[in-house]
Amino acid sequence: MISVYGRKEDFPIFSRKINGKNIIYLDSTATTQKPRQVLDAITGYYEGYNANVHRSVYKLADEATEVYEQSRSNVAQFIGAKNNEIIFTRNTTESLNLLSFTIGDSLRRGDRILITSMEHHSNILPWTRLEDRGIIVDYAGFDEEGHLDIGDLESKLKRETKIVSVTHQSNVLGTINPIEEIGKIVKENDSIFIIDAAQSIPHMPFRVRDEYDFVAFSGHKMLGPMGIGVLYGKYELLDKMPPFNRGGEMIKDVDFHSVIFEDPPIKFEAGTPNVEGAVGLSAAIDYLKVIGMEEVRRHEKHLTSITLKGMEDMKNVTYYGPRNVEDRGGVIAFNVKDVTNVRMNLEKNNVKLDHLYHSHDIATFLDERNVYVRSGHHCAEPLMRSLGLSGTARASYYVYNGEDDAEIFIKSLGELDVQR
Amino acid sequence: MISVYGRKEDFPIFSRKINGKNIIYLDSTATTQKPRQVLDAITGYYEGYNANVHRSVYKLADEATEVYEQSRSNVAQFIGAKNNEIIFTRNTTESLNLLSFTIGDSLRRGDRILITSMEHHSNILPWTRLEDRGIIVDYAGFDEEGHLDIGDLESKLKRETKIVSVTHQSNVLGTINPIEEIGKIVKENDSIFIIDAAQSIPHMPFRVRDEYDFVAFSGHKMLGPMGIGVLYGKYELLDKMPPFNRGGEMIKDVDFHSVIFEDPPIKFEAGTPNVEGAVGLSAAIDYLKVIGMEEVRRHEKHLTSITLKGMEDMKNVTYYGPRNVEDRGGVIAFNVKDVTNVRMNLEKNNVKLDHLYHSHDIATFLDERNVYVRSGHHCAEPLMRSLGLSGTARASYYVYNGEDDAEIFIKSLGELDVQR
Amino acid sequence: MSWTYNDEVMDRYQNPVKNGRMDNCDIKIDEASTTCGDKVVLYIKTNGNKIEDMRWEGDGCILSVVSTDLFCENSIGKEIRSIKETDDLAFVENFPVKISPGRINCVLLPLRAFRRGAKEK
Amino acid sequence: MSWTYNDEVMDRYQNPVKNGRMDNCDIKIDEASTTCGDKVVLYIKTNGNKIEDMRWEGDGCILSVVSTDLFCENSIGKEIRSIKETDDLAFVENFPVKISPGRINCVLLPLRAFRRGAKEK
Ligand SMILES: Cc1ncc(COP(=O)(O)O)c(C=O)c1O
Ligand SMILES: Cc1ncc(COP(=O)(O)O)c(C=O)c1O
Repeated sequence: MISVYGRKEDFPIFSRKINGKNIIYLDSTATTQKPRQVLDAITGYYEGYNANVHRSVYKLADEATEVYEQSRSNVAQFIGAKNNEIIFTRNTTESLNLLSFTIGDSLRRGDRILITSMEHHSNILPWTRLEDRGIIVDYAGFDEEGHLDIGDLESKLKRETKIVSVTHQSNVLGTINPIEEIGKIVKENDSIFIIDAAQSIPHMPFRVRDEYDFVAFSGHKMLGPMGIGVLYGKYELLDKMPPFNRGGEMIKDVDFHSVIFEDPPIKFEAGTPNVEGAVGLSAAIDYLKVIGMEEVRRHEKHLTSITLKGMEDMKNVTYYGPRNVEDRGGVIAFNVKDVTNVRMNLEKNNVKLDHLYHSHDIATFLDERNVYVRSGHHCAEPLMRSLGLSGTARASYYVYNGEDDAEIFIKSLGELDVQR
Repeated sequence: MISVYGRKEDFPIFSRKINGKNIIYLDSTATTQKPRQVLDAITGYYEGYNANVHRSVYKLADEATEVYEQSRSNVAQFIGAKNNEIIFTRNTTESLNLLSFTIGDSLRRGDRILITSMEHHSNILPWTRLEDRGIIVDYAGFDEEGHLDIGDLESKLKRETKIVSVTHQSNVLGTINPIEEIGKIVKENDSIFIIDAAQSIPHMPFRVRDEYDFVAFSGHKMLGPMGIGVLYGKYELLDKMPPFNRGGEMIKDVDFHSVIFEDPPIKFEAGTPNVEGAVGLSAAIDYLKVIGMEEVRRHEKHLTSITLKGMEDMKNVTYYGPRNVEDRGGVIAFNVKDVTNVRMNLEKNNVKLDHLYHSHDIATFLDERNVYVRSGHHCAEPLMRSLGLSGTARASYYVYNGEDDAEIFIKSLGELDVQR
Repeated sequence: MSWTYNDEVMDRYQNPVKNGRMDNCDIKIDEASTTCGDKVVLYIKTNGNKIEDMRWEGDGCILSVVSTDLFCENSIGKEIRSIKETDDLAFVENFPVKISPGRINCVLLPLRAFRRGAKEK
Repeated sequence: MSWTYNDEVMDRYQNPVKNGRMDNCDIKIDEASTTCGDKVVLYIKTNGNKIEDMRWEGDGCILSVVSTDLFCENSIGKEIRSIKETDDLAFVENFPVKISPGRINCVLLPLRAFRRGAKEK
């Protein structure tokens, strides 16, 4: 059970003081801090048995290969997949690009891809990349509270829709999408179903289901090191797919003008793999397993409740996304009305309008108080446009945050709420 | 100046004993061991100022962005390039694939790509990938001692040859190719000149020249962490190229069906970058700079001389590649004749022939003596076919190896030379 | 409790002196920072190669608004070329408060717009 | 000083007992491990569903050669199906010396070839 003060003692960065005060890190949606256990696993790997993996017969290389494949198996178990369905990539972005450059490139003119208006750029641009070739990208919308509009999704799911790719949890609205339900709808249409799980697998229990063809996520967003990501893929699909990058390690046989590729997942891992990253991610998973993913989710819901309540009590603060914490993760995008501003609004023909503080100003204001939130469009510009905004500030929680962080955040925000 | 006993004290892995004896690591061509300084940089980053980079305004993110860009600048300086010409990738393989999926994909039927018969799979497969589309891949050969046949290269350089991609140093033969001279020849033909520097930048002084359009290398082969690689590209070329992977960070503006990309190098770095990897690589470069790259090269030449001499004194050992250490790096592929073997040779119509120990058996024999060499085809099957071999054993040196390592290696190999 | 932004900055943010449209201007520059959502229009009245007056309209963060307003005021009487040649670093250092690296682009917004759009005749 | 490979292994490597072509065989299996360069041909004489004799020809590493030679000898008199069902791990454990993980495929070469090529009639 996580104490209400979080698990800061495991995370060396939180012993740092800035201007004599603690760091309140509220940007885990962008990247997470690392526990000692993960750092020790990384150093332990390099100090103990670092070597290049596969196809070599000396002791260190045996050990490195074993730890690399054990890490793969740990990832597989964590999400209920088979070992040979786990491909190590750099990050979620690369996992989704791998799909774009393989199954995406096999689509034909007139085929459609269905995504949602709440996607991160990483689940938009790999698909719009194909528009040049006459593939059509459709967007399912969301309602005022930020719930995905399932009716809209169903109506946009056409016979030509070959791929449906949906975020499990929005990195802005926090909305948790009902992927089991969506999976069934997608499979009735015989489309390939892809899940961007960058914001869900780190924060809640997750098991792959028969309806899920591919699932993408990032190590650095779940206490693991940067530079390692995962693509889960159903084996029979992986087996039929062409490889993406080509080079060392991923072949059975190469001649001057011909090649036979390895079986999945190795077929998709060209070049020297990031063994360190795999080992670090595996240690992060071990850390999360000790807490328990139900507990991680419960803890974040608790901090989110406190935060939403605090914001609801403020005069000039608006937050986005579902009101009900059951429907959302621990990421809260918000804005603050600037009641002092008297300038005219250019776009609305110089009519005086509610004026919002720029999100960067909010972030700087909080930065002064050692509270670190993100600001801007959060790599989700189409979502911002749907909301009619150019940006928001965003706070997000993880296992190391405690009630104290939520309280300091709310107190600091309160100072902006009543500024002048 | 490196002592003749190498710099093992900086490398924690060398304090490990296996079966009570020291590790003789001779596989730096595959991947290198890491000094304390690099491990400290990695942990220091995570313990001090880990955050996602770019476009965010709080203290930790500022620091992370700064250290990421400083690392880029350190890499740039190390090879004499400009900061915005350095793209961080995963490894050499990905750097070369980036080129295949951008400039490669822009080639037309009948265009040609010229490589050599001594390339690593990572500088073959990204190019043969294009053969399906009617692009022709030519191979320049090498002579008996493993020198690139420049005449052959010139004769295969045709008007249709749009790309020439050559390894600076072979990872099997050790041959150092005269890239300045090749660069001039290639530029007279107006082709794009790409250098696979995976085995040269870690081992000798290297400065980009006007003739070099792209240069690829890997962090893990030069004391840096796994999961980080580099592609140098001439800015005006990078600027004209389309991006490769698409997603977060690499855009200026995204709308539902349109996108404006960032300028290079960010345009080519989709998703959360591997800041840790960049920081670790930068620390590795600092470490190498203290030694000095001339000294690294001198040291490796010295160890190579001892080794070649030792092998020349053996009855049954053959090594491959140039005899003159000025023309080769510290990587020595070799085989051992098995004088005890009386079986018939299948392929030569059951004629008794010189029989070689299988390279895996050589590696296992040495592994017993804690001497770690690689065996097999070294991801260079076309090269192996050119040599008429199915594999070789391979020993390679780096800054941590000393004369002691070379001597123990030669002594151990001597025991196989005279086996039974 | 307050912003690090000092009173000079906050006063100007709330009551900018050069905010508002200018009719009959000689140069009009539309600048939008797609990544920040800032949108600014510069209106410039010239006298030969010199700036006679400059005003702005639009919206942005405190730093870009204040920087733009100051820029309009400080440019009056200066030569177009000399403004364009202002060093980025010097420009940021002249700003009335210290800026964190992540916010430098906010302050540079008006100078960049000017460089791009203010052509000498 | 010597190989970990014990004398049993080295003797068989140097003087294999089942090496050499077999004319009039019932089944011939060509196996090549592209990654290792090993090339082996299995010649099998059957009697119903049983193995009457098996020989091999080719070249490989010590482990694959010895494993193949032992496999030929030990298979005589066994049923094709029961050989095919041999567990990989048990097969490796039965090998006369302990094998490091990187070499397991060498030992498994003959069993894999047999599984792929020995069809029951
Ligand atoms: C010459 C050469 N090129 C490319 C590579 C591929 O490097 P990486 O596996 O780091 O992508 C290697 C690594 O062995 C190499 O030796
Ligand atoms: C929902 C979602 N998808 C994809 C990504 C991209 O992740 P990465 O940058 O690790 O590739 C993110 C990261 O912000 C995200 O929140």
